[in-house]
Amino acid sequence: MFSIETGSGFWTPIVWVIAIVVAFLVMYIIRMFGNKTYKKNTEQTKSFLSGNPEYPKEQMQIKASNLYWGFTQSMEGFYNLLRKMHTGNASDYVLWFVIVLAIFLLIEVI
Amino acid sequence: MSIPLPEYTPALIIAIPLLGAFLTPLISRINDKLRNIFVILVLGLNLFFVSILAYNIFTKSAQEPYIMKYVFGGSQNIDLTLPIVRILFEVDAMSIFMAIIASTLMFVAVIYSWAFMKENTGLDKYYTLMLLLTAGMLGMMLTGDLFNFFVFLEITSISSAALVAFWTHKGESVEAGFKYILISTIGALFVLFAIAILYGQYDALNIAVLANAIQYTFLDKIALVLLIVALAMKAGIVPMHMWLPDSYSRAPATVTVALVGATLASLYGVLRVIFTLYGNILLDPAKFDIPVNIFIGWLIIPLAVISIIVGVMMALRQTDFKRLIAFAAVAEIGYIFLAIGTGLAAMGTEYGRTALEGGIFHIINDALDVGLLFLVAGAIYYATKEWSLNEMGGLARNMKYTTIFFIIGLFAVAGMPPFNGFASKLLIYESTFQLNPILAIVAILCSILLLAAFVKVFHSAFMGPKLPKFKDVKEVPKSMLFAMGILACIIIFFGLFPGLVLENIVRPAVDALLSNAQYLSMVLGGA
Amino acid sequence: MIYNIPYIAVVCLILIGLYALVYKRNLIKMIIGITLIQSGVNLFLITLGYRKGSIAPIYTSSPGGIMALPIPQALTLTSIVIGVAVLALMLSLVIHIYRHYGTLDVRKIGRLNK
Amino acid sequence: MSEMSKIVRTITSIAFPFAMIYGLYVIAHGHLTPGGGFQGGAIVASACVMILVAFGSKWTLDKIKEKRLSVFESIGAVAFIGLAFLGLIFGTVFFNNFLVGNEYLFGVIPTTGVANINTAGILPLMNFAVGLKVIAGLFAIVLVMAYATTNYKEGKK
Repeated sequence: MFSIETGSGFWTPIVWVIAIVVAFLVMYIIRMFGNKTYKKNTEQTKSFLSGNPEYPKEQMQIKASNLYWGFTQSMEGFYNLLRKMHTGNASDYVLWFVIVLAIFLLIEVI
Repeated sequence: MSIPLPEYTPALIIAIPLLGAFLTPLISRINDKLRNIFVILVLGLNLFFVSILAYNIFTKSAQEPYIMKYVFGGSQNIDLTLPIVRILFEVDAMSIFMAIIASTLMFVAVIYSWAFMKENTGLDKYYTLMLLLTAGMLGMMLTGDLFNFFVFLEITSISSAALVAFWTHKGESVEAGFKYILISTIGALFVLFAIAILYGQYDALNIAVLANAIQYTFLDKIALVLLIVALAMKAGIVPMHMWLPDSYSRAPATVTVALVGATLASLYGVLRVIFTLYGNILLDPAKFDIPVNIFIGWLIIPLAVISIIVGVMMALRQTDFKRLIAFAAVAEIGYIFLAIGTGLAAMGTEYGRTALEGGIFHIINDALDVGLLFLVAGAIYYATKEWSLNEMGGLARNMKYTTIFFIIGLFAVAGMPPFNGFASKLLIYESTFQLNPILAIVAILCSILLLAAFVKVFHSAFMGPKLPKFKDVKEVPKSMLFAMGILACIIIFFGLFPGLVLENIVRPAVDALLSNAQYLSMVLGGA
Repeated sequence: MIYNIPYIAVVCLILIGLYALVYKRNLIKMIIGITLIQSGVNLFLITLGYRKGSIAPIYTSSPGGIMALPIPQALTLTSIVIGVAVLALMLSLVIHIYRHYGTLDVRKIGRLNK
Repeated sequence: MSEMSKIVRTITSIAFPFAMIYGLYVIAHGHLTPGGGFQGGAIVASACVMILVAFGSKWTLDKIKEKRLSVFESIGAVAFIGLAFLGLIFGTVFFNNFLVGNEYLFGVIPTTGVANINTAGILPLMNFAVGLKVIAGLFAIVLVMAYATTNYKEGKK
């Protein structure tokens, strides 16, 4: 009921759920050892940026297009290829269909 | 044990949404609220009939494959081997499996539309098209006649294209709708061409009769390629996937959920063509020099791998929320096709069967996960009127429930362990590893990248400081939360009880696909 | 040979239609391309139902003799009906596209290209 | 679309009834001769479009509202599906031709080679339903398109 066999292994979500519950318990216990001097609405809660002033909220938010900058930069060539592929032109969509159809027909008939 | 149902239930499943579709404009002249209730009732009734029928078929096909046959407009006992033309519905475990997905998605979409589409005008046409789309999808899944399949395919395309372009005040929506109808029509016309080739040779349109007679001649090969390529294009396989992000991202969120169902209906068409229509050829590979199943399997696998890679890589650098999910959906379709290809190439072995089980399990998981994510994207659009991730931030502070639903969808779609996506992906990984380790490695790597793509969404939309411009953003209305909740509950249920789902729903469907001889004998009768 | 001419015409029509779809930039011309493919497929279906020396399948005061099988004709009619719906939808979408973009050039309307 | 010249309008007024009658004939004899609901409906709709072209969209829109047409369209579709459901009720099978055998309404079983309009059961009724839907639907499409293009030009000026 819970587990599935994959032929060479098996998967039981209940074990995983128990593991997650245990992990949360451990986390909670560690958290209990934390410092109890934390007070809300005091200087303590303000973020500390090595003494620099805090920017306005809009500038603190990292934009989605800046995330994974290194990854996209290193895959530049592949992404250029993909960008060339996605022209947004309806004729090209049909052209791709014709190309795939032609390749499949050639392989299949031979 | 099965629940007694009238024997005309398959016809009712199509007829109820059709009748509802044409009554909707008349009812909407009376009252708008009444119309919404009416549409929800119609789809609820439909879901009820589909579920009961599914229960019956799954229990009956636990021992051996069972097919429910329904002949339209005449006597139920006919000899199909004579050149008689009758429209038949042949409902086996696979078709009803897909029908459950389609009707659940449509039901959820209609509940969600109550609040989501409230401010739009012309909603009578919207609901009419939604019901027509339901009828078209269910027709594609239940029919046993190839030409009828084409007709329902066109009904699905036309109604969904009109729905994609429903926000006609936005140029991009109309553009996406035009691209969608262009691609769908070309696909459907080539499907019709292939059907005509088969009809010209064997003088029959019924799938079982054709499958019984098929010889795999030169023309049959052409028809097979035309059917697979055209239907795969409608299912959104790279490099013929470009229409998919366009139309998914610019349609209203409810329509996108319906489109997921329409895409999977085309995928069902591919499965039906390969495993049933050409099933006799595939199961008898000794007839030819190269075994046909390995040949077709290895034709599909490269396309599937390219789909996974391109879908994931494009998803990583998207900044438009719905477009990102759409590319993830392309990758998910790639996983399903990878499983189908592996199942074909390794037909007859133990892991080939495991691959097919994983693929078919992944169909339902894909529909649920991607559907939930699109609904979340729609909720964010409803609250902020923004598509772009660059403009969002800190929404978790105002939209708690939506955030929870997004986290569930994120983990499920990326295949994180206790959720349903992992169970099906594990089956796919294990079986592809035995066919070729490289395929499994690519699949696992891309799954991790998919998680990365959604973590990016999570970070940029939900985390971060509360932005001043979203100060007044509120949680979305209850009907939308309820619709998302239904999908989230099913996802968690499937995640916790994968064995139950696999045993009772997926296995009968796989059996139905693989046991071609029983299919033919049960439909053709007599023999 | 003479009986193969319809099939050659079918292939020609479909190829011309695909050519128009791929190389023509005007949306209306692309729709014409779709219609050409549709005509090709319809012609193919109708040709399959042809039988030499047969008469139209109408029972009313028929002179007798072999009748052509009406199934391909019925299929063609259904396909034509669907074609009308598709054509109407596409043309109305083109009207909307022209309103929003002010052009019918397929390269200029491709805004969804990231 | 603007109004055309007086000659065109006069000829249209003369030709319109003939086209109309021909279309209705094709619908009514759908079960006996080639044609039927869709074909006849298309003929009637083209007759209506002829009026639209000759008299201009403004004049036509004053006479016929698009909303009323869509009601007729729905009625046609509901009648079609309703007949199929009646087959389920009277004959236990969806789309059953339950009218065959009665002598009053299209129920006569025909003898070969003789044209008799009172035959074919529910087929003529379905033809009427489809005809109604096609007339209303096609005319509504062309009407809306004409309206859209007119509006666009006026907006530009």
